[in-house]
Order: sequence, then structure tokens, then C-alpha cells
Amino acid sequence: MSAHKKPIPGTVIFDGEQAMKGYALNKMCFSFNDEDNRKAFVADEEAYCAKYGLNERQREAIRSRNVLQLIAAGGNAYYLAKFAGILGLDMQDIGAQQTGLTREQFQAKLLAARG
Amino acid sequence: MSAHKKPIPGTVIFDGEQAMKGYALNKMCFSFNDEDNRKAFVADEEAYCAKYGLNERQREAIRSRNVLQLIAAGGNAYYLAKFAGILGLDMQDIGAQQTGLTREQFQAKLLAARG
Amino acid sequence: MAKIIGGITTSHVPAIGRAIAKGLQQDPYWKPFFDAYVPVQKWVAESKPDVVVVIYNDHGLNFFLDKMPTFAVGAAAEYRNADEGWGIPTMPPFQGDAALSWQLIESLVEDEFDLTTCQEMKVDHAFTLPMALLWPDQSWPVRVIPVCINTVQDPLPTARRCWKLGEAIGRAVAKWETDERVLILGTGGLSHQLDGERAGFINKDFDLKFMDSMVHDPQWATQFTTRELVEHTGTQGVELLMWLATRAALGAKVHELHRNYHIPISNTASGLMVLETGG
Amino acid sequence: MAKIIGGITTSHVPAIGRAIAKGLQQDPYWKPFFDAYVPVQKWVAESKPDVVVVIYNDHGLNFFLDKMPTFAVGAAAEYRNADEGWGIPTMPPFQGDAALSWQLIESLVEDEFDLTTCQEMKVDHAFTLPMALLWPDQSWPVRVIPVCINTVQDPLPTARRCWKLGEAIGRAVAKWETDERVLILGTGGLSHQLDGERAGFINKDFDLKFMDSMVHDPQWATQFTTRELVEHTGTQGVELLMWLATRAALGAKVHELHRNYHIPISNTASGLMVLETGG
Ligand SMILES: [Fe+3]
Ligand SMILES: [Fe+3]
Repeated sequence: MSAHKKPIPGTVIFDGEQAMKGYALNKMCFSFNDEDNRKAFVADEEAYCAKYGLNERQREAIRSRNVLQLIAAGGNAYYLAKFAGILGLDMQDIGAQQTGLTREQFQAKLLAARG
Repeated sequence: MSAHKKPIPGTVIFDGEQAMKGYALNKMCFSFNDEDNRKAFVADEEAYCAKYGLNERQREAIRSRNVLQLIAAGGNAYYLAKFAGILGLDMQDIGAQQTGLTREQFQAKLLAARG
Repeated sequence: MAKIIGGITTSHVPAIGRAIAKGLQQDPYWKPFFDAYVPVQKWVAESKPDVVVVIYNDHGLNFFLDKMPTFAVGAAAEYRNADEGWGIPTMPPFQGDAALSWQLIESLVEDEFDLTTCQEMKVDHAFTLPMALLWPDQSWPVRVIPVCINTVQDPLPTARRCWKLGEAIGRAVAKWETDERVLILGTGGLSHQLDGERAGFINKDFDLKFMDSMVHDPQWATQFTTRELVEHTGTQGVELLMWLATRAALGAKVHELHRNYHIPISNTASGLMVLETGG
Repeated sequence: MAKIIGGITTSHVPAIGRAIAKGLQQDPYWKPFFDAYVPVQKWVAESKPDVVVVIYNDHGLNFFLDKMPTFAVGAAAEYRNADEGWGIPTMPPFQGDAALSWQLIESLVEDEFDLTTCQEMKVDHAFTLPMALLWPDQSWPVRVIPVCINTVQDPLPTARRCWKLGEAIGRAVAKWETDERVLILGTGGLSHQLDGERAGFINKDFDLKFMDSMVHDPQWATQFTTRELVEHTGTQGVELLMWLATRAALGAKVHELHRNYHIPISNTASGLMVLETGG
């Protein structure tokens, strides 16, 4: 699969390989479309992760709220966004975390793209 | 849709028109894949039909176990087969009922196709 | 490179499952049907396929009308059979090969097939019964890739489109960088109609012509619209689309190893063919 | 015969929904964005479309990886928005036109598009926000047909395939035996990337080139693989596929009525174009 394709720096393509790896994690995040499920997660994170069969790497990435780790564990941006919703993070928070910038620095980076 | 196409005698093509008409009925029959749902239907047919929002024509066709009426009400052969399963009818029973033959006559008709 | 060793096309009516469950293989009604599979089981055992691409149609187990795909391809590690509502025992699970599934999917989407991909997928009698006819002990010695074609709801894919899908599956498998021996298993048909005043319709002439065409004129059936196919073969006879896709995957020439045609099994004209590639 | 009056392509990021909910249209951050829609609302009100074909991508509301379609078309009487998990208020339901949906589906399947048809379908922000940008009072005076393109999971349909889908939608609508005035609304893009160390990537040069190509060289973007599109525009910038399909539905020539390009809205280079057919 992706082995034959030129990598794009700083970018994980969500292909079959990632989709297989991240199935349980993404399925859990997909469940966060429902408020009851979000509440159940907040009430007992470990039990909720166990119910969806997350592996240890995925559970640790959830525990640490680390987006890059979540992606490395097979998480897909669209489903992970629902997890970010629970945490009250917006896309600038997420972007800052992944790029090692402060929120303000990340926003400045976006502005700079105006050229 | 089907208006433009030559009808095939004794045959209803399950197209968009039928699919729209029969959605509630087919959704109910699809639910019969689960044993709990089959039991719930058997326990209280009217309540179960109401839960799936069947219209009066569909409810009457269910009440009368009449396959041609079920098809006319938008039923699809594949989903209706699950209703037939509840009733303990096999495909020769269903075939006989629709063709106005006895089961034995219908079986003879099938055999006759050997030529 | 992976190699397609051949294709098997067979009927799949639920009554077969009931007969298997009751051990009716030697019953006079069933014997002519089950006997036809004995040489096929022998060929399969000798040809040792590693992977089976099963081209079948779901009958309302995995898909409903809320999301009804024209073509769906499985990409799971395992596929399970489940209760279909009429009391036939379920079969043991089937081992998938998700990595090969994804190779197939990548190739087909690149070839402009607009697949629905399924990382969870229940497989119904149209998948399980043909497998049990090839491996009666149900200890499947192969990995499987399900390819599901919509025959539930019009518009069905055209016969021409199913032919092209089969061709594209053939091309995709040929690109797999493995030594797998691949069997294509196409299930459904032949002529039958379960619903309507025309229930019990069977068309022997058309079926025999179609089986001949599988060997000698394989694109013959692509001349028909799916509505014409229903007219000629019945509302469920249109399941020959799976035979057509299977045949297309086998390449230009095939060698016919085995054939059976028997009326009736349940309400169906049952058909069986074994086609070796490159004949 | 139905007539496609034109196409509108627009970004659809969730932050727009939050801004609408909070009434931030005149806020300095949002004003340049929302102001750009005022002339578009005027054009839409004057052009009075009856039906909107909305070409968008679901972000994990209606579809999951168990059944992930490449192309899905709605065939429901009504489409509802729902909780997507981040607290943006849902919008009023949208009236469908199932009969026209089925006409579209019949034509596309005949043209060898392997659709997934959806008689129940939740529509997410990629559908609702562009509608709310065109009709801010959210009392939708149109019927809608959702066309959803997979941008969640590789392999995505190629740019070439999305172009062909758009062309086929154009042909299908032209065959409708009604007097409907049809608007094509394509949502997504332009360049942005939410995930990875490359988060925040924006490519103004490419975006501007792409917007020009929509008018003057509409198949320009079909030269790229979807992976190249990700490289040039970011993981979510690939949503320009919806723009491409929209453009293809409009026919050979278009007249550009309006354009806006603004960096940044949330993490996105937001784009907006109004193209009239036959320009
Ligand atoms: Fe069947
Ligand atoms: Fe988006």
C-alpha cells in the first residue's frame, strides 16, 4: 500500500493500513456523535476504552490527549475531532499541540500564509 | 422511473418507487434478522408494526399474511423472506400462495420446467 | 505474482443450508444436487487455493436500504455469518486477508470502481453455502475476500458493468506481489423467481445458453439490460451477474472442468460450473 | 427539461457554524468571510433555484468505516442534521425530492457509477453550513439532493473520476422531465490540513491557480493524483474534489459571477465561487 508511495512530510495518509490499525479507536470516536456516549466516556474513560477494545497504545494516546500519538495509533482526523470536542479543544488548539507551537504562534503561522 | 420500462407480467421490479413505498415495511422485516425482534413481533404484532410506522395497507398485508399484498405495499422479496421465516413458510409455500396453487401443484410446476 | 487458478460458479439457495443441517445429502431429492459437488471438492482440494474472492449478493443481512451499495468489498480480518431469520444454523467464521483486500480496493478504485469498503461485514447464505459446498467439513483452509453486488434494489449494476468489475478484479489480483493461488467463487442463480404471480418461473433454455456462453462467448449476457435479464431468468435469476463477473476475472480463455444443471432445488434451477484459467 | 442554472463552491469548516450560532458575522475576524456571501445570497434569491444538488463530504456523521462508500446519493423525503459531537446547534431539516433522486440514481448507475443509495441519511456541517451561508434565515426554499464523496479514507476517488461524476450529474439533470431550476452546490476546501506535524499547511498559490482553472481550464486539477492533491493542498484540502465535480456538472463554459478567497478561517484558506452556466 503506502509503501510504494512517496511520503508527505508531517502527514499520515489515512489508508487501509491506518484504517485497520485504528479501527477500534475510530469506532469509539465515532460513537461520540451521541451525547450519552460522550457522557459515558467522561464518567469512566478506562471502561469506555475497554468496551471498544482499544489497544494499550491507543489507550495511552487517549489518556495523554496527544493528537500525534492518536494519529500514530491509527486515529483518523475526522473521528478524532469528536474526541477533541469532548475536551473542548478547537482546531487551533489541536494544530498548536501537533506543531509544538503556542496557540498564538499557530494562529500567526496561519495568518502568515496570506503572503 | 419504471413508467418508461416495459412491464414484466406477474413481476414487480423493486425500484426506487417501490423502495420509497415499502421503506417502513422492509425496515421492519430487516429487523427480523434478530431473534429478539422476531419474538417481540410475535408477542404483539400490532405494536411492533406501529413502532416501525407501517401504513394501514402494510399492516393489513401483514395481518393477512398475503405475499402479493405485501409486495404491492412495497415489500421486497429478500426482506419479506424474513417475515416468512417467522411464519414457518418456505419458498414453495410462498410460491403456492402467490400463484393460487396448492403446494403440490406449485412443486409440480417447478418439476415441469425440466422439460 | 498471485495467480487466479480458476473460477467456480454455483447456486446458493437457503434450502441448501437446511439440507446440510439435516444431513439430507443422500436424500433422493437432494442427491443429484450434492453429488455434483464431489468432483468439485476433489479439484479444489488438489488445486489448493490460498485465497478465495467470493462474488455474491447480500440478501438483507449486512446491508439495508439506508445504505445500499452497488459494489461492496470486505476489508476485515474475519467475516461472520449470522442469523438471517429463518433458523438455518450459522457457519464457522471465515478468515479474511485485509492486506490483500486493501490491495484489491486500491486497484479497483484507481480503475474507477466506486466501491463501498467494509471493515466489518456479516456474510449471508450466498457466501456461506457455496463455501460449505466446496469444503463440507467447514474448516475453511483458505482466506476470503467478499465482493458483494447489489441485486436487491433497482437500479442494479448493468451486466456490462459487472463484466468490467470482474475484469478489473482479474487485473488487480495479477498485481498482488505474493505467490497466492486465487480462486474466484461466484454465487447465485440460475433462473428463478420468488415473488409475484410469476413465482416459480424457470427458463431452462436461457440457462443452458448462458452456461455455454460462459465458456465460448463469455460476454454474451452483457447484451441484456438487467430488466431483460429479469424477464429471461426471473427476479432472482438476475443473480447470474455474479457468474458474469467471475467469468470476466478469469481472462480470455478458460477450460471447462465440470458442469451441472438441475431443476428444481427449492424454486430454483441450480447451476454449477468449474472453469480453469488459460484453458 | 430541468436546467442547471449554475454552481456555487464554498468552504464549510465547522467554525462557521460556531460563528453563526454566536452571531459573529460582524466581528472583525469573521466580517471579511461573511460579507462575501451577501452578493451570493442576492444572486440565489434572484435566480430562484427549485432544487439544489449538494456535493459534499461526510466527516463521520452518517458513514463509518464499516460501510464507507466512495459515492453516496440520498433518496429520502427529508434529511436531518444531527449532533456531531462538538456542540454546534443543529439546523432545521431539509426537504428532499426522492423522485428526482431516483432519476439521478438511475442515470448515474446506467452510466456505470457504482453508487451507494441512501434512503435515510444524516447530513453534516459540510452540507448544512453552505446551505446556511446561502439562506441565512435557514428556512430553506429549495429541495435538496445530497451527493457525498469519500474524503475520509484512502483510496479516495481520483480527481478524474470526480470530474466524470460531475459530468454525469450534468447529463442526468438535463434528462429530468420537469422544469426545475437546479443549483449545484459543491462544498469543501480550499487548502488546509488539520492533522500531523504539517497541521496549519495552507497553499495560497495553488488555491488561486485552482480557482482560476475552475473558469479557464476546468480539467486542470484532474492531472493530479489524490496524493499529489494532499501534497499541494493538505490532507483536507483534497476536498477540492467537490469543487471539481461541481464544475464538471456545469458544462463546457461558465461565467464567473463572484469569487472570494480569505486566509484564514479556522485553519483553512476559505474559498467561494459563483459560476453561471453557459457563460
Ligand atoms: Fe439468492
Ligand atoms: Fe471538511
